[in-house]
Amino acid sequence: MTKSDFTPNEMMTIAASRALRNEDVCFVGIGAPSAACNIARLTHAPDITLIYESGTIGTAPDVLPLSIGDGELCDTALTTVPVPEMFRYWLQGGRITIGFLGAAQIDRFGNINTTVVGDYARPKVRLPGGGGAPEIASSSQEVYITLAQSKRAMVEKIDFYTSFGHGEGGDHRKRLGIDTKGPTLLITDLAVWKPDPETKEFTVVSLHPGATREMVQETCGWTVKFAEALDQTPPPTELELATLRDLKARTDRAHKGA
Amino acid sequence: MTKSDFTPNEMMTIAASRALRNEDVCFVGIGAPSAACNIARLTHAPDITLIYESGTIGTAPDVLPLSIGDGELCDTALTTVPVPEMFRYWLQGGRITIGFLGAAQIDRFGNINTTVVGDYARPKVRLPGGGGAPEIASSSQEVYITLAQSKRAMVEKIDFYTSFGHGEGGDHRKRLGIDTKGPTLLITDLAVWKPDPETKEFTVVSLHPGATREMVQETCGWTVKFAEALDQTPPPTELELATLRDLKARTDRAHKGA
Amino acid sequence: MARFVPLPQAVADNLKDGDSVAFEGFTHLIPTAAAHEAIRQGFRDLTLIRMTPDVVYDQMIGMGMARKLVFSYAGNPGVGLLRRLRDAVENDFPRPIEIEEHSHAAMANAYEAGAAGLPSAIFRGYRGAELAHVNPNIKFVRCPFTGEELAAVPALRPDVTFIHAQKADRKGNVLIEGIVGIQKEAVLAARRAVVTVEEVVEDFSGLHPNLTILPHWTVAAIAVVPGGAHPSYTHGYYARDNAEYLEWDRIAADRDLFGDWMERNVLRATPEDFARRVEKLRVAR
Amino acid sequence: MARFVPLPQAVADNLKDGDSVAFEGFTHLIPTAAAHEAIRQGFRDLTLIRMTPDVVYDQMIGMGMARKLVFSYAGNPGVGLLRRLRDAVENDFPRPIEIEEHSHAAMANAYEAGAAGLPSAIFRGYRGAELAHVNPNIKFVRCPFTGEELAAVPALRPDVTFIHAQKADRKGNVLIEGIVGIQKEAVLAARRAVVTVEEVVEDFSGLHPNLTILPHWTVAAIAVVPGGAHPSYTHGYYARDNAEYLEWDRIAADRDLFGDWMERNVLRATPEDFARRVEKLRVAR
Repeated sequence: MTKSDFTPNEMMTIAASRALRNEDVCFVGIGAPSAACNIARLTHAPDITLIYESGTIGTAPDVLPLSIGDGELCDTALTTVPVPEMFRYWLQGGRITIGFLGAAQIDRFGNINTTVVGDYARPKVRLPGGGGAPEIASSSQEVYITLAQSKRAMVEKIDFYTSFGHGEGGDHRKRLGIDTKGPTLLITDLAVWKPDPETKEFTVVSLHPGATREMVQETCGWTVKFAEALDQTPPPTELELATLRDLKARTDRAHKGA
Repeated sequence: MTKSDFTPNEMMTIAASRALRNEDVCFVGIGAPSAACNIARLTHAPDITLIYESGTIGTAPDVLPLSIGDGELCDTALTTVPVPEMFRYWLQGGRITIGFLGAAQIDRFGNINTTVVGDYARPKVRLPGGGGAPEIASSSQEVYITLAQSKRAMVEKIDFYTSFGHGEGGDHRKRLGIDTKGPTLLITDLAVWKPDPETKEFTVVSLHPGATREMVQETCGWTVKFAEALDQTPPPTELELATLRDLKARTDRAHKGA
Repeated sequence: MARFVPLPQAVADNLKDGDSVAFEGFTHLIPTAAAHEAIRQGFRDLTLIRMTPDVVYDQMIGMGMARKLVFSYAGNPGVGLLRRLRDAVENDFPRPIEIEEHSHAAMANAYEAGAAGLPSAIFRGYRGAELAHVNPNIKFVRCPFTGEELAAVPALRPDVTFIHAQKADRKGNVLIEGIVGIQKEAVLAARRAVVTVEEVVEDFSGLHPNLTILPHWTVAAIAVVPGGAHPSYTHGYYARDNAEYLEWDRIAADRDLFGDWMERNVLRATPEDFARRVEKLRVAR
Repeated sequence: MARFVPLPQAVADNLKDGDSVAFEGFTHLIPTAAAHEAIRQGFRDLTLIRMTPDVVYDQMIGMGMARKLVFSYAGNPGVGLLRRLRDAVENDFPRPIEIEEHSHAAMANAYEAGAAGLPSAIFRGYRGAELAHVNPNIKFVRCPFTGEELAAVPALRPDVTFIHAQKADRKGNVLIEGIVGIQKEAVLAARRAVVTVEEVVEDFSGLHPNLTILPHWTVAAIAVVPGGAHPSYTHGYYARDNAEYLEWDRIAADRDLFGDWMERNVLRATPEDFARRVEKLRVAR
């Protein structure tokens, strides 16, 4: 990678934040999605509605939460609702414009595994499980996914379909009666990917500064498709980078202080 | 009726209030049931939990509400819940020990009509309808009913089964898969009635002071059964009567004041 | 996204002839001003939805605006029957009205299912109740685990829901206190929601964050109408006008008296009249 | 009717070997003290139920108390995997554990159905999700009105639910603030409920009446255990002990280290130790 003033992880978070609009109602997964959503809120989308599955609606945390139920989320929320209401009225009710997920394993069609490595009945590694993801993936109007690339994470075939993306591609969602769009954006530490309009296979549409086609392919378990007109992701602006680093610094101080 | 220091209506309310225990969780209908429940609370059952279908739990109104949603009910409640929660968690959840209903029409098996007089599609009189009563009648552990006797109200055959009591009697509830007790007590302005253990027909078990068998029969549309050992309802105590009259006077003042 | 607009515009922009519409309120917070505005604008062929249709629905039905009524208890709370509704059901005056009648439990579950984006609600209800025989929208399904038979009703999804609330903040978030009723569900179940409020505040700081709150993006339009629930009440603002409910029984009993009253108090009135009507009912805050 | 009793008695009176039990809390208000007391009393063959089993369930599973786990997300929040659970699932150590796995939506709906007295919950879920193929307690039913296929799961009805809350009043009514999670439903779904609280107050006057409140007659026993949620937090009382969650990852990674830690911090500890553990985490009130 060429020398740069920002890390691939910072670029990933910032590229993900740019995809969010001021009008979005975003169901936020913990980790990378949470950072991206809050950077969006602190830069170009101050009125974005961030929802965490613990029940906090319209939250504006000063530091990133360690878990989906930190007190900071409730303290800064417009309102906090019971968990059944969150899943019934707000997610299943179709009010979430963007469900923002991370992934332990993902395939080229945006199907996600966070359940097991190996066989379900006798797993090699028992992962935490789906949590809110199976219904976030089917009930959100669109799904964004973000993760750092690795051959362990981006695989030809996932071990377990925790959350359904585009299945085997094409109109597989429609055939299952799922009428939401599913994964429409994948942001890694190297590139921005979008599904092919027909096959729904995730295709690289933009390389981050310093990233090459080879780097993308070397860290991905399937044969990568690249868009014909491949863009370069604009590097982080000074504001974006300062905002992200301030947030991380505040977060580190707060969590060490506890 | 013999001359007395209290009215039949007062006797009805007080007799009804006596049936309630301190431990009861009572779903309160408006009108006569509401007065009886609050007299119980103000005399022998200070810790009784009164619930109104507007969502108020553990309410202790200083004056009787005109409607099931008066502000007084909320002001004095332990908590107020949304209406869907009231019907799902508290009524359907089986937590109500006594559902206390009034009636426009009732038959000998405690079936209630508050829907129409005449044919449903082309009624002679369109009544308000069931409201909460159909499920109060089936989900409360027991049902108490109170109404003033008249041939118009106590009929051989009701025009519409708004709320199911004992149906055609016997084990009719059980045959429909209803496992709650249904109507176990009927308090009128003349008598206390209980269902026959076998037939479930309401049977007079106690006459109020001044009331006679003839008076009961004359104001009832079916041939009345009387228990072999017919009790006399104890007259109101001074405390009961003073409490009821104070409550009514406070209520009148409050509602005129508005 | 909530827009703050005058009530006539909020109604004109969101309601149209033939719509299914809920003006919800459970004794508390009945959106009377919004209903009166709808009467002035003269909509026709509405399907009126409400658990507890009371005076304002009696008025709309008496004015011939309703093709159908979906409800679970139609009464003048604490007073008696609704006489304009009776005239419509018993005598087809001023026009016939179709009735879809439920229990409270069914309506509450149906709104809840609408808010939850489900096609129907499943609950333990209507056992032995005759409504199940006269309303084809009551069906029964079996629990796939226990075999128990449970009642099912279609979710309620009004084209428009109108509610009245205490406060909006400047962003258009809406806050309800006191008896919260079915209003949150009625708003979330609707395609469009219009809220009248007593006042607009800077923000909700200092108020408890677990109150019933509707985010601004769940509401189409907000109109500020102090007193807009009269003769119903607004917890913390003004008391219920019990005398008006009693008086309605007399007015609605006579077709001509009704017409005169509507002419004077609704057709020739404005949203601004509501503030005056609640002056004597104001509570200490 | 709620009885105020010491924690050891509250646990002994309400939990028994073989029970299905939920110690619920959604990051906030995790009933750690109650779980530790259950560990000290050495119950066996429990079916542990929880949406988000975390450190306390890792501890109970590591101690061999659980026959089965019903859950939707098993992780150390903000840290990673649960290593004692992994050892049980992957290596049958210290005993095999049966897994019934759901999504959050399914568990939330199943608790809700339990609270509502229904045999099952019906919702739009599990579409394309492989859990539906490995969990026989996930079925599908058809909406009787639209024909849409919907997911169904059995209602959750724990024998006992334990929760932690901020306050009880002298009558035994219980109040929860902040992130309210699934606790109200978990209590109402259970046959018996035990609540640990930070403190007992005279009454709830001055607090908002629409807060999450459980009437005293929904609770079997209340034990006062200040700090009883540590290392989780209690909104308004003390903050989350993030360092403890990070440290757990190291402890749980090693069977011997785990055993030593449990001996020192749980088996030889008391409910009274919790107050000391949260001293440095107290928040201004």
